[in-house]
Amino acid sequence: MPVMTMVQAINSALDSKLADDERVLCYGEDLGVEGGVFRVTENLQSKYGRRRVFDTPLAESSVVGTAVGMAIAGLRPVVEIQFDGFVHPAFNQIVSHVSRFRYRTRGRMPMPIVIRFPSGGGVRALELHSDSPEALFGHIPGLKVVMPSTPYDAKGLLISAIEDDDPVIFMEPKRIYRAIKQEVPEGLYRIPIGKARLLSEGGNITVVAYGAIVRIVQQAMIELKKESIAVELIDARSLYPLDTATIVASVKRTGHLLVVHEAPESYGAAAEIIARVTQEAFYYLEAPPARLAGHDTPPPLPKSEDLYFFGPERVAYEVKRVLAARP
Amino acid sequence: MPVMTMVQAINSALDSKLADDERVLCYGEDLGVEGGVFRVTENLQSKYGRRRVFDTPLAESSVVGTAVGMAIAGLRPVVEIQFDGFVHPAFNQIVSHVSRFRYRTRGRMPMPIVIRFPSGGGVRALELHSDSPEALFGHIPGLKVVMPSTPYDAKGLLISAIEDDDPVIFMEPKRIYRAIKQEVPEGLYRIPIGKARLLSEGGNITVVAYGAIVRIVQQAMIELKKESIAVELIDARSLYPLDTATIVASVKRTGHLLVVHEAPESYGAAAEIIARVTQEAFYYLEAPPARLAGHDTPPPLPKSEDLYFFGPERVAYEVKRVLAARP
Amino acid sequence: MSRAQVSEGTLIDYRHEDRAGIDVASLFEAFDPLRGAKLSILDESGAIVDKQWMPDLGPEAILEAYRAMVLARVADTKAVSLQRQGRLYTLPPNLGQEAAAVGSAMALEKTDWMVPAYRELGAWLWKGVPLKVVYLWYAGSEYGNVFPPDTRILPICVPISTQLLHAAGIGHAIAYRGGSDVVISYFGDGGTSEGDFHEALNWSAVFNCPVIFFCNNNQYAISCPRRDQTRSETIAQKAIAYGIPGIQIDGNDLFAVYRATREAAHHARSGRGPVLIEAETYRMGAHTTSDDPGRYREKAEEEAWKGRDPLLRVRRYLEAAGLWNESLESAALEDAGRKADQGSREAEALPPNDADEIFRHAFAELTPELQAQKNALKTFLKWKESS
Amino acid sequence: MSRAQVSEGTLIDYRHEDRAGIDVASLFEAFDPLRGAKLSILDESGAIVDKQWMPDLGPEAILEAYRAMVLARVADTKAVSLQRQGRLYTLPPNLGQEAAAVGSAMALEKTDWMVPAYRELGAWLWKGVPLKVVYLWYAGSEYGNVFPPDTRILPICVPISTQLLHAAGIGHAIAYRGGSDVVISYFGDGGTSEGDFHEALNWSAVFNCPVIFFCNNNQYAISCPRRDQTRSETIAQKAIAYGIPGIQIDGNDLFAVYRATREAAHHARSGRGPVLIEAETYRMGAHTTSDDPGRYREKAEEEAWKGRDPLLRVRRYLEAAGLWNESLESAALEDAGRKADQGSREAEALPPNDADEIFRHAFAELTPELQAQKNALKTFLKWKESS
Ligand SMILES: Cc1ncc(C[n+]2csc(CCOP(=O)(O)OP(=O)(O)O)c2C)c(N)n1
Ligand SMILES: Cc1ncc(C[n+]2csc(CCOP(=O)(O)OP(=O)(O)O)c2C)c(N)n1
Ligand SMILES: [Mg+2]
Ligand SMILES: [Mg+2]
Repeated sequence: MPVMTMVQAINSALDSKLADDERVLCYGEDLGVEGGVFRVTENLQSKYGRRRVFDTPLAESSVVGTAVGMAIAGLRPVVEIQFDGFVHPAFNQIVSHVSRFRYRTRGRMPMPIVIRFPSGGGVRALELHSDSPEALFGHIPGLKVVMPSTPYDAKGLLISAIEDDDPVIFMEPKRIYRAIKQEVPEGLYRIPIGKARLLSEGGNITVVAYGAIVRIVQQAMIELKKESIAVELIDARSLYPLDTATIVASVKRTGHLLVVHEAPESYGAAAEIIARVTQEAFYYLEAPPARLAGHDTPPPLPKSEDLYFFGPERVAYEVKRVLAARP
Repeated sequence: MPVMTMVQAINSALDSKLADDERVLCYGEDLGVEGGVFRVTENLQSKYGRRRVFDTPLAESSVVGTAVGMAIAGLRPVVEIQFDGFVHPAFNQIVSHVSRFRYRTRGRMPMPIVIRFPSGGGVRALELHSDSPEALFGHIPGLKVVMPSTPYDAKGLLISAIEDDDPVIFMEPKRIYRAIKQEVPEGLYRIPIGKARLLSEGGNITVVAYGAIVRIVQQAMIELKKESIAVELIDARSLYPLDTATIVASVKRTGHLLVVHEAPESYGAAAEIIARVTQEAFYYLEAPPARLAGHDTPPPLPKSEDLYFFGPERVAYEVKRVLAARP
Repeated sequence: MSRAQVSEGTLIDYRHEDRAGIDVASLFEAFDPLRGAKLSILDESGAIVDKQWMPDLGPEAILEAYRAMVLARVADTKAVSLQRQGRLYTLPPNLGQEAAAVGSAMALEKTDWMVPAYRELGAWLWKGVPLKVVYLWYAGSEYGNVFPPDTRILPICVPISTQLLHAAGIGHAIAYRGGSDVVISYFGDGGTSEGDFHEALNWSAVFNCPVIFFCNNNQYAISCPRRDQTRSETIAQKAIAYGIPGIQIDGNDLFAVYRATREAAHHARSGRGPVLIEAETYRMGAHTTSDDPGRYREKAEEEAWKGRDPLLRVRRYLEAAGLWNESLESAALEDAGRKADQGSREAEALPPNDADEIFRHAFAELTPELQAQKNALKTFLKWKESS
Repeated sequence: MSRAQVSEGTLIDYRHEDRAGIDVASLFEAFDPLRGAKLSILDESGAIVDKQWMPDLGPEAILEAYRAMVLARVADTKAVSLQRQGRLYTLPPNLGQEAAAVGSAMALEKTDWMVPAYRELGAWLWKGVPLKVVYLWYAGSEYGNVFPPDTRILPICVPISTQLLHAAGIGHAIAYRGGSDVVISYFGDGGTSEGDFHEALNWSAVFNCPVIFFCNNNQYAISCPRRDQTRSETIAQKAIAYGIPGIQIDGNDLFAVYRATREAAHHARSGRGPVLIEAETYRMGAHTTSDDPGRYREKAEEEAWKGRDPLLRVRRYLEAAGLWNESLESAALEDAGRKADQGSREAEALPPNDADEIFRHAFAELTPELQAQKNALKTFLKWKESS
């Protein structure tokens, strides 16, 4: 089986679906000739032609708005926004149309659209290249929101997303675009959207993370193990739908919960996870469920990045704080 | 003291600040000649002239984007978006600039901007005229987010918002624009942003609400009282900053929490409130903190509105459910 | 145009009647908006003032168009009056814009796509939307967005000008597949100010999408007059920014609307890309039933436009041609009234929605979140009933 | 222009030298983009090819402009090389666009506002931004957005074309106060496709805001060539959509840039509203230091543009006029090198930020949320140090 980075795995998913389904188109800024600023779409245009894989004018509202029209006309557009911070010009089309057309038309005009973009910080990038807007999309009814943490998941989830009859916001943790190599099958396979992955069972605490943060928690776990602290690590994978059942089952076993993400804390995804867990596993909780998240500021520029984006040490520290909590 | 509806109280706040401060401008679509589609800005143009109170082209990104420039040039724009659902074309300007300019420039270019709009459902309106996007704004670092529930608060909070050196999203619960009349002082007075209001002290449960929902909870309380259930009702008033201290203090007294809002449940404001309360009052909680919120669908059109937007009965029912919870 | 398939088959099929002879470029060159030109064929008295551009429409076609305008007006008037009685919710009256709606719709083929804004009732009806469905939308039902199969029309679009990108996308999909359909998308003078207007025209031009951007310049965006919306002399000249043809026409002139749309469709269909049409008309009624135009415009202005009524001049034309008279007019009004009554009765007969319905279609399959929310609602409703 | 206040006082004050004689309308009429006209004054050989429009700039002014272009080039080259050494982060090279930057900036007054995109280094320096501050931005510090007091410039703007609305807003504020300042805002050919471009020009036209929309058409938006960005022949003609003047100029021609900007400023300053300038230039380097143009354009094209280097032709002009020679060139390069070294040293001397700094300026006063987050971070950092 070939070994791939996440960039290659995503490319492979797009390649497989372009080959598989004539209705699939890929487009966005600099995605065709150039193969994307991260080379995620490399070689796809030369393979599938300019009609199916193409560069667009510099206009994100167009990229998403035309996808709505294409979906209505029976196509399955997979569009790319160049960076997290540039999804906002398309926000109106997403909120007003992508997410609502099926509901609006009583199922007559579904929106099989995937909106892909590299997300998150930690890569010493310019302003608005380090944002993590997943909670915004999670709150918009009608969208599915997905973020993989491994090449294997990335490909399987993206194929599911493209085959999904509903719109999927597919967020790619750019920090680990090339950080992890993994065996990834060629051809088509699916990972269901809405299922979390339990990475390690048996422990004193449940830690829920997703995207690039999963790896940081795994690094923290090595240190924690030395102190005999075992973690049940859950990769949420999908923020909406959220696999509450898997998380709740784990918390019922461990009695402790820490949710970790790099997006700003207030009104972030951790709040939602904690609200669900306290609703469904309240009597199993031995300590206040906690969160470790980005600060309520914009991600600072590279010079201060390391103060904003935490590493394994901070995760380990917060795990221990949860475990040490006493009334 | 004059008796005012919320529409009149907001008009009075704008009037007072226009009179008080030459740097204040009010603009938006149909806000000048017409006085706004809800007549919130009635007579302001004739009083302060077309330079200070004016109609704009039909372009929300412009309305907000020019406010950024005006703020940099030393003005204090108070802009109106015609309806909740039309704030999204301006989302990029809000996320990328309004919320970030102070941080970006190390305080040199603050954004004393107020973005006002009527929000929420229950008025039998067209699509995209019934949305409640407060949690989206709560998650964007750099914004303050406010929603009054009475005419008195509306005026005092709006004056604070206009005088605030940071940007404030000022959401007006259109459902109660004219539903409540109250004595409201003429002239200037302030209600601090970030302070919740405890409406009733002493009870078996804390209910947190804001905007139009406060009134519905109050109606439910009348019924609940008959069953000897007393509620500590808190009007959050400000979603960001959120007055965690007041809420936590109440939950410590009551041991029970229900958060109520009409926005969709998942990734909504109730999750944030619950996450904070479980963090800070965990050992005082006697039952799982609960939420009553809108469904994870768009608000349906008027014909189904009553199935989506709950009334006092449902609130009472959920209060009793929280109180009846057993392990 | 193959109207035969949509209506009752009383019409000639004039699909090809004026196709061959069209010299598209010459229309758009002859009416260069920068030189102040404006296409106008039928004047207020019912006379043909520009024979060169008069479309080759047979009597039946013109009669059918007139009846369609009458139906649009009667159905619209009915809607406004039902709204006043509290039987419909807020809705946008169409009064005065019937020629622009019907004339543009009749210039297209059944297989072409229509992307509405919200004030083109006559076009939707021509396209095959049942009156019942229109009234359902006005009645606050999502079933107002459900059309008969193969009716290539999108629902009313509330957020201004966002629909233009959908039109571009449909046009793009047509071009991708090598089809020969075209798309017509409607919007208002106010709609030209939104960024999406700009993006949709630019995209369509770049990718040569077969889209007709049809602007109903009715002089107002709610209270904002056209002159305060943009400083360009015409809206048509905005086409120059995209390197595409733009034309200003009398939007209250059925023949000018038909002719311009037909040539734009031919232009688009033959792979030459999008066209911008500015149809000058007037919103004779309120913006919506919640609006009071008295707050922002003069009665005198409204009066002046009454003389330019788009129905009146076709009627005069038909009468002069001996094709119409008082009794035909009464019959047409009566017929339209019957249809409107029936449509509104059918709409009112729709039962109220239940809890299942408001969760349906959020996704192809309910998410666990929605399933839980639905259960909670139904449990509550059951409890409520039983208590 | 009162450059005296910004620079070291070696310059003549040419504030009024060509003001009186300007007939603004005639420039914009003479160079109608629809007739394919393009303002070009200084050709590649250094010859003046259009004497009529040659601005009345004295030798000192031209020498200063040339030195400013040299400084921009040297400072930019330095930045790129520091980036390659890992001492700066991703940055957008300016190579080839120096005339557009310096020529436009020097046409304005000190009290005018400048609203950058991110590729106008020469303009920022002229405006008074210290090199240190520029390097700080490239070094990933927010202090790269902090300018000396009274320097009327906004920070680099990352989201494309959003800054144009800020320019419109500043222009609106100036008009509101009855001031006579103008605003210049920069953007690229790619930037013309965003909705905000359209909205900013429309708003400025409607409210007569004194804004110069200066498009650096450098033929590419990352990999997307100009012809795929929009179908209009020129970007200048997009002005017609807003009823304002638009002009296409040779953006590598210092004199054309200066002249057009100066007349646009006069137009705006005298209350006639915004102007759109399309400066045709070429991005001789990569889009950013992370970009590889070899993936999307031909070497031959790059070679062709080398002959049109904006510095070269001014140098030839000055040499022909006996105002420049090899040794002055060396001295200028050396001086620029010294300044760049010093700026980069100063930037590198900035100490790293601490925990307090990253919370500062989120709001005027820290919210309780931020206070708690800051406390948590500091507690952790203390714990980390101690363990
Ligand atoms: C994005 C957006 N902003 C604001 C509104 C509110 N609104 C509804 S119609 C309208 C005016 C539209 O004017 P125009 O485009 O000329 O069309 P007309 O109503 O005249 O047919 C406005 C401002 C909206 N529907 N969408
Ligand atoms: C809204 C937005 N979308 C995408 C980007 C990513 N991006 C940065 S520069 C650029 C191309 C800009 O081209 P142009 O406007 O011609 O300016 P140039 O870089 O050529 O100076 C793109 C797509 C961005 N910064 N902002
Ligand atoms: Mg209009
Ligand atoms: Mg460019």
